[in-house]
Amino acid sequence: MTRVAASALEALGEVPDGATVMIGGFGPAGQPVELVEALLAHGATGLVVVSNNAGNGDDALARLVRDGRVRRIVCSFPRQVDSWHFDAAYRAGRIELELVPQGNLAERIRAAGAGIGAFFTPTGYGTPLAEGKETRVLDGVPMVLETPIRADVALVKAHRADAAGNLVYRRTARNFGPVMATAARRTVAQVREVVPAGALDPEAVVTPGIYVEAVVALDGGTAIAGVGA
Amino acid sequence: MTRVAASALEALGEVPDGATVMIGGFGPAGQPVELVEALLAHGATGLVVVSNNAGNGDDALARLVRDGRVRRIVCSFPRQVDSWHFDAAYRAGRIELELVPQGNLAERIRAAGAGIGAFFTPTGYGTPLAEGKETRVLDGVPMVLETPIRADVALVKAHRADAAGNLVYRRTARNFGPVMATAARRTVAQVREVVPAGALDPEAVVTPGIYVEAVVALDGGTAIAGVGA
Amino acid sequence: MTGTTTPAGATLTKDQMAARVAADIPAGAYVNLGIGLPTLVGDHLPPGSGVTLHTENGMLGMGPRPAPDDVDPELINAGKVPVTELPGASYFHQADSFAMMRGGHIDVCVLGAFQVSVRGDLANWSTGAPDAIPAVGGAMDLAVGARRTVVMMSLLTKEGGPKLVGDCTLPLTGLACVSRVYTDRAVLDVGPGCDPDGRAVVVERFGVSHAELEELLGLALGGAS
Amino acid sequence: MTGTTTPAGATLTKDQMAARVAADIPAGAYVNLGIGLPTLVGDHLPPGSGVTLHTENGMLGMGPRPAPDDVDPELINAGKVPVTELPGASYFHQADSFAMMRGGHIDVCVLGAFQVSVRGDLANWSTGAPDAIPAVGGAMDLAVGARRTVVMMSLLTKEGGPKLVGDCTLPLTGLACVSRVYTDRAVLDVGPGCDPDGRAVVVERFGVSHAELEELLGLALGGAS
Repeated sequence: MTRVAASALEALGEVPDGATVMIGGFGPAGQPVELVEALLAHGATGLVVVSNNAGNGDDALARLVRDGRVRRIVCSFPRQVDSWHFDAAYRAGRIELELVPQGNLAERIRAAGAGIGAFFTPTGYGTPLAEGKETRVLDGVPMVLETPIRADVALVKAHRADAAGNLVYRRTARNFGPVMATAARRTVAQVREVVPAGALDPEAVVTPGIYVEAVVALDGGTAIAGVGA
Repeated sequence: MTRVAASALEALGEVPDGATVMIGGFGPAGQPVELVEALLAHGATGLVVVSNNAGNGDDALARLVRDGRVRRIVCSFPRQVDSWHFDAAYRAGRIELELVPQGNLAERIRAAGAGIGAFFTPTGYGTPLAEGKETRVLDGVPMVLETPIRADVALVKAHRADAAGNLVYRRTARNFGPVMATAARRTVAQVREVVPAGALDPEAVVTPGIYVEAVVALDGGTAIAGVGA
Repeated sequence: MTGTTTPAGATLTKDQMAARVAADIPAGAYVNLGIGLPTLVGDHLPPGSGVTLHTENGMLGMGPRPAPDDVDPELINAGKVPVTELPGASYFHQADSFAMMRGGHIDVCVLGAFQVSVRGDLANWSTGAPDAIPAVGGAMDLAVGARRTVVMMSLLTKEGGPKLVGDCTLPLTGLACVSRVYTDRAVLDVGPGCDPDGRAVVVERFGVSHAELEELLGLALGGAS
Repeated sequence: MTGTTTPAGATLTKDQMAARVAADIPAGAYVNLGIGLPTLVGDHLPPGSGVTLHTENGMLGMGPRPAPDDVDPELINAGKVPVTELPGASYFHQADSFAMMRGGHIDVCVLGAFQVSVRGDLANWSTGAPDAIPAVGGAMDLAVGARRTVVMMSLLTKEGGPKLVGDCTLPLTGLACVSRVYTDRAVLDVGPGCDPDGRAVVVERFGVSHAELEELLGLALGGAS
């Protein structure tokens, strides 16, 4: 059963030091901004973060990195024009980076959620990112063995939730949310609106409520073109 | 680009003898009845069929089996109260059976569509269905290595298509359609209605048109409770 | 988790067994009920329990059988029986549905069985008869995928032989996957860690003494009162 | 597939390169345009070509940049630039989006590059600079996932060195994955099977002779006219 929380901090719940935290979003789209702010306020440290990017400007993830609260980041694209805090921490050796091709990141997260122990993929074969990994030629194609990426908590942003925890997303803000929601012990979703159970089309649900431990409605702040009530 | 065909036979197109054909459906729900009828009329033989079941009563798949046109079937649940034709062919040694746990069937089909060369799963470990397969203990769990299942043609039934080949399904008739559509060289979908591109909600599309070679609108015959225009 | 109780009248009917299984399902749980006997459990979940039923053919939020006029051939459960859709339901395809099961997201899975071993091995897909037409369906995925897999079955075969055994003789569905067995004569815990001596442990008996159970099964059992 | 032509005036502008790439994209194809230079190709696809654009952050049916008033921060491409939605579009999550790419469903992928080797090896994610902040994104998935991967780049670096090389010296993105390279001075086929002698093969030249190309690249090239 999904909790409907009254604030981002209440939705976040307890996050132990050293926890692995997945953070949805691709660039600004789908970033659970207020939940990461809540994580900043919560105080957990020694975190492992799994996220496509490593923070922009002074956003909450960037401040977590700046403040030395992220021990390690698993990420496909840390470099941004404004990833100052990550860049500084990385150059100073204050943060460990596991650089993962974006498709491997998505598929390894899915594998964790789907109970797959490991899988072979051609992506990365023969490149520095596959160094030291087991390889095998399958059907004539050289492949690399990749393993699941799990988390203690996943923080995602969706468009709407219902009281059963079902989520629908909006446009390209969907990105990592649905796979991360399956791969964490607890998934917390911030949404624009929580509607009653039965108010979402069951055919259009993207993340079934079984994957969602808590939802919180936040107005979000960002104006979205063409989004009505 | 997806073809909008005028008949089931035109949608089916050319199926060479010896082809591997995926057939959607779980029990009666989602069975592409008219497309399998078209395959029967088409005449291709020596087929490998991938399908959850192996035909009921005198349905088209059962008749393909009866007439000796299916060399091999990859299937999770051939036994039905009315699977007479399969039962007879199997007992007479006229058909080869690869019995696959339903979750492995789905995941192996997905793997083919997703470019995964092989994957480890706990399902079936220590059972007769995993005999002879490679095993490995991962994170303390004994697992079996499973390989992709591909097809030359997938026949699926959806609810609606748009002119771009996007598909939406209906209730539990969704079942194998979306994964099979990704795993075949050509996917042919029978639907109740083809609507213009843009008439389906892009957030609710289940099978993107990229996976669909042809669609055909057929009224289907089965009365569906609660389905309006 | 009622602990060992004294014999209380007769063996259980199927509905009483289903009620006993239902009583152990936590409020708010996500549950998969296997085909056959376990489907009865759905009728005994108390209203307001917040239990959500999963059916592996692609749905969460499955409701009871429809009235005859509301039967929809596209809304069926894994046993191909018509069901209904509850508010908050969702549909998904086979790979997503089994990912949900295989990824450990279903809290409780209730399965039928031909045999369960004291180590929790399960045999429920094949009678092993040489002329049988095989069929496995989702059994192997369900057995090892859920957080907790329990079995609901008669204690004895029609011929009176035990179905809870030292070692399964029928083709296996999964190894060490069952943690509790609900039968008409007793509820027993099985599997790794349930007993330091490796026995099945009696949780509750119905119209039968501990000694009689051991006699029926030909096994030494833990949990003697 | 125009075959070798004679030099025709000057080297190509970026837009001319994009038009040249677009001219080779079959009608009805599903295409992914990498970030940077390749995104220009979208502007040169003829109306009615039926080409559908995929963006790996989770969309098929991507349209051009919106008018400033229609910018939606939740509708962006893989370069995080605002785009629009065309009729027939669909959205999907990252695993489904990369399954589409990695499963060989995208007909053509156009990527930028730092270096391409005559064997079709690609280096486009790292300059190898010791103090560089790394970033790979979807490059490695795109390189090996599409049915046909082509590269769009200037033939030479800013310093005048060749970007089409015998062996890549920068960290690799993928092995033997590129089949054609579109540059400002020539279009060349590369990769396994394009030439019995293992050379890159000149398809078309722009303002430069075959011998001059060989001289610029320091490579023997096939396709001399």
